[in-house]
Amino acid sequence: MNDKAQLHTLEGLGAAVLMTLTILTITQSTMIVTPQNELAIDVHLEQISSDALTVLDRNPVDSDQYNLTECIASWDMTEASYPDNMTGNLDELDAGLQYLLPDTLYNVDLAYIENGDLKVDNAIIRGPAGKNSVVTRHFVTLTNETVSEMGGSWNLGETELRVVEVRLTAWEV
Amino acid sequence: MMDDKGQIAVDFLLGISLFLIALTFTVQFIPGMFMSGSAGESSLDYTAYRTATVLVEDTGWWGNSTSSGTDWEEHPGNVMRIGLAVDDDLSSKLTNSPNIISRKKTLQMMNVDKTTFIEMLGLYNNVDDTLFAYGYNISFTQDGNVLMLNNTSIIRGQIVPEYKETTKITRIVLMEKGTIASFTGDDLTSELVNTATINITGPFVENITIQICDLNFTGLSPMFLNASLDGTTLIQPSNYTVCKIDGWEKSSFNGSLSSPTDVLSFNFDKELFSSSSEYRLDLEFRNVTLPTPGPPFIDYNDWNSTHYEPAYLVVEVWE
Amino acid sequence: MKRFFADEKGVSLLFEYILFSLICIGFFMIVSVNSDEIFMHTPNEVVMENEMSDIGNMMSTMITDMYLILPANGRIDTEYNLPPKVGTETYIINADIAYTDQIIELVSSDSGKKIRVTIGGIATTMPINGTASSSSTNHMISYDSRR
Amino acid sequence: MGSLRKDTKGQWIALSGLVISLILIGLAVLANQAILAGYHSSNAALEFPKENIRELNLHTHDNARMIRSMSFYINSTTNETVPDAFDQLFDNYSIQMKKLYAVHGEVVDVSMVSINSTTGKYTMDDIDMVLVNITYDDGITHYVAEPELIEVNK
Repeated sequence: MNDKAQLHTLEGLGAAVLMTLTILTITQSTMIVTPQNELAIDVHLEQISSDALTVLDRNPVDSDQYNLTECIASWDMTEASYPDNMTGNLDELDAGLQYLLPDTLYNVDLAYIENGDLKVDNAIIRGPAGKNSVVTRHFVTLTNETVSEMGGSWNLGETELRVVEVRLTAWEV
Repeated sequence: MMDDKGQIAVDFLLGISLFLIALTFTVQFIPGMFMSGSAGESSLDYTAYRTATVLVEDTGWWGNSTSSGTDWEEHPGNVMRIGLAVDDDLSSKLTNSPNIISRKKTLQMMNVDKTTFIEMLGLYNNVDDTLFAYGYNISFTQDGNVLMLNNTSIIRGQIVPEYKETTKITRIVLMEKGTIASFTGDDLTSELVNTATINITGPFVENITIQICDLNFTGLSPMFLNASLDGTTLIQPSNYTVCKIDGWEKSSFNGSLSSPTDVLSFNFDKELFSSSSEYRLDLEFRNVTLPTPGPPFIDYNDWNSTHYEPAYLVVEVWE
Repeated sequence: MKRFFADEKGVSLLFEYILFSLICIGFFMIVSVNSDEIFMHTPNEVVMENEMSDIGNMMSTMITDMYLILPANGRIDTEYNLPPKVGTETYIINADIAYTDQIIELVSSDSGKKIRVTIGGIATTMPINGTASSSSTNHMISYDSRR
Repeated sequence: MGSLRKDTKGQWIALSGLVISLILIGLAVLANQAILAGYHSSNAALEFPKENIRELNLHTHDNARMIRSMSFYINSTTNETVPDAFDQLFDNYSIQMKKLYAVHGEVVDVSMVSINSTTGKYTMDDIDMVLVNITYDDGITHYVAEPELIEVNK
């Protein structure tokens, strides 16, 4: 009888155990981390940043937080620059977005029509937009009344109304 | 067979062929493995997405043979769809206020029986006409804690299993939470020096909030001292809580007022105003003037409006 | 018996070679006969199941999203693309049973594989019907309040 | 052949090779799932312009209310009638919306149909509803609300 194989069997058993353990570790770790697929992450990000704008927009006027219209009306028209003046004097809006969108970086652009031409101003710059950034838009309408109430410098006529598109570019850090 | 050296060739042959087979597989499949790290159930992602969307952006609907409307919380027996958005027009299925969540609907959602709930929100898989309910956990959270409405924790479903793959969707909403009245220092009426008096008529379904800003300071280190109801001093935090509000952030308040622009937010337990009579609330300060004399005192019920607070809806679904 | 095991003179080197070749040939024959099943059919099944549930979810998500913005007086329609084949088969999307069962069904043409996706309570309040075949080119979901 | 049986060294190489190939098959199946997971459904959720259409609609609602109060203001300071002022302001709003949406390749049109006035006097309490046509088209999704009834006295 050749019994030399016994040692090999044990070795083999060891190897098999090691292999099984490796496979188990790999599969278990993917279970715990639950990596979502990239597109689903985009969907979620778009959803939540659009929620943030909606919540800001729909916030009742008499609540203690300024709503989106009030925030935009208070703007002094100085564009933000990176990295010295990231919030471009839109601190209220920035604080709101930061509260509602933790762990997210964002830029805010304001687009509006002035004398028939489109103007796009950078209002908040938190950095260069990442690869998987999503853009959501909301509109506010400013009048002379809202602007002067909030102390902004939009310079609107008494009977003028200006639609401003608030463009939020958000990405995960 | 006397020559043992031939065996090496056979071993080698077997070894190399198996190695080649393994290599072929590796070359074929390894690139695919690194394309995406997930091996999950994609359909669950969208079950969670749809559930959250319907809850946040839809008003819900009820109907029987004669009438229908969006106020399903009043007709729990005929509910056809569960949605939590507030609505001002009961007959239109649309809402003008997505992301604003009705308190009543949320409370009614807690009472919907389990089978109806799963069916209404589509939280099941239908395989050959047999329904397999997904595991789910739906909750509203605020500052990391589960939201309480009418002493009920707003959370439905099972505990999220630790060792299972789940998909999670978070939505930001404004939750209707009782009532709020905001006063400035000049609005507040006072009979005693340094003491603001507010009349409040009960009862309330939720805790009430009083917000005060722009107080007029007269001396050094102005302070809020205490609150009393019909002469009885109230105790923190069982009767009421106070915090300072800065935009969207709440910070703790130790009593000393630092700047006139501070916004104070008082939250009173609804149990204090349990009967439907008028209560007198005194807020005692130090070194604060309240220019408007009383009586008559300012009335909370004339000033209040619905209180909305940001909250998160978290929907988690698993097999 | 001991002699039997100790005896190393079994077959000649040539015969051993022939035997070994036979074993190898046998192995590869089995592999090649089953390869279609192992390497094509099973992955195809998985791919079909995934892709069909993906497409079902697309329909369901789109209908849900669309439902939430329906105009009170007016119409809305949206075009969408369907992959012509899942795995190796064409398929049909059936929404006709949505009203009673709250589901959208996808049926593949050859194997008759069925995948069902729920549409969360919307179908009870809005009649949803229609079928779409992956082999046709234009697909559209539309709603008209006046119909 | 006895030599083959006697030599046991190859067995584990053979077995581990088999095990590895089986594992790889399993992983391949899983990886296949992952690559294809949720492309179409994500696209539906990302591409369908739900928020854009809703925003167009809701913002028009908000604006109709704002324009109503503004046209009363204009009426009180100039001799322009309320419906005229309303028309003008609404046109102005419509042009701005058109341009802002056009930037994103979307064609929208918001136009006023009529102001509902029961007595025909266009007083503050009288104007309760405005009828507006709203259309949206991004080449894939077409949305038409004609007319959208906007209650402006809320």
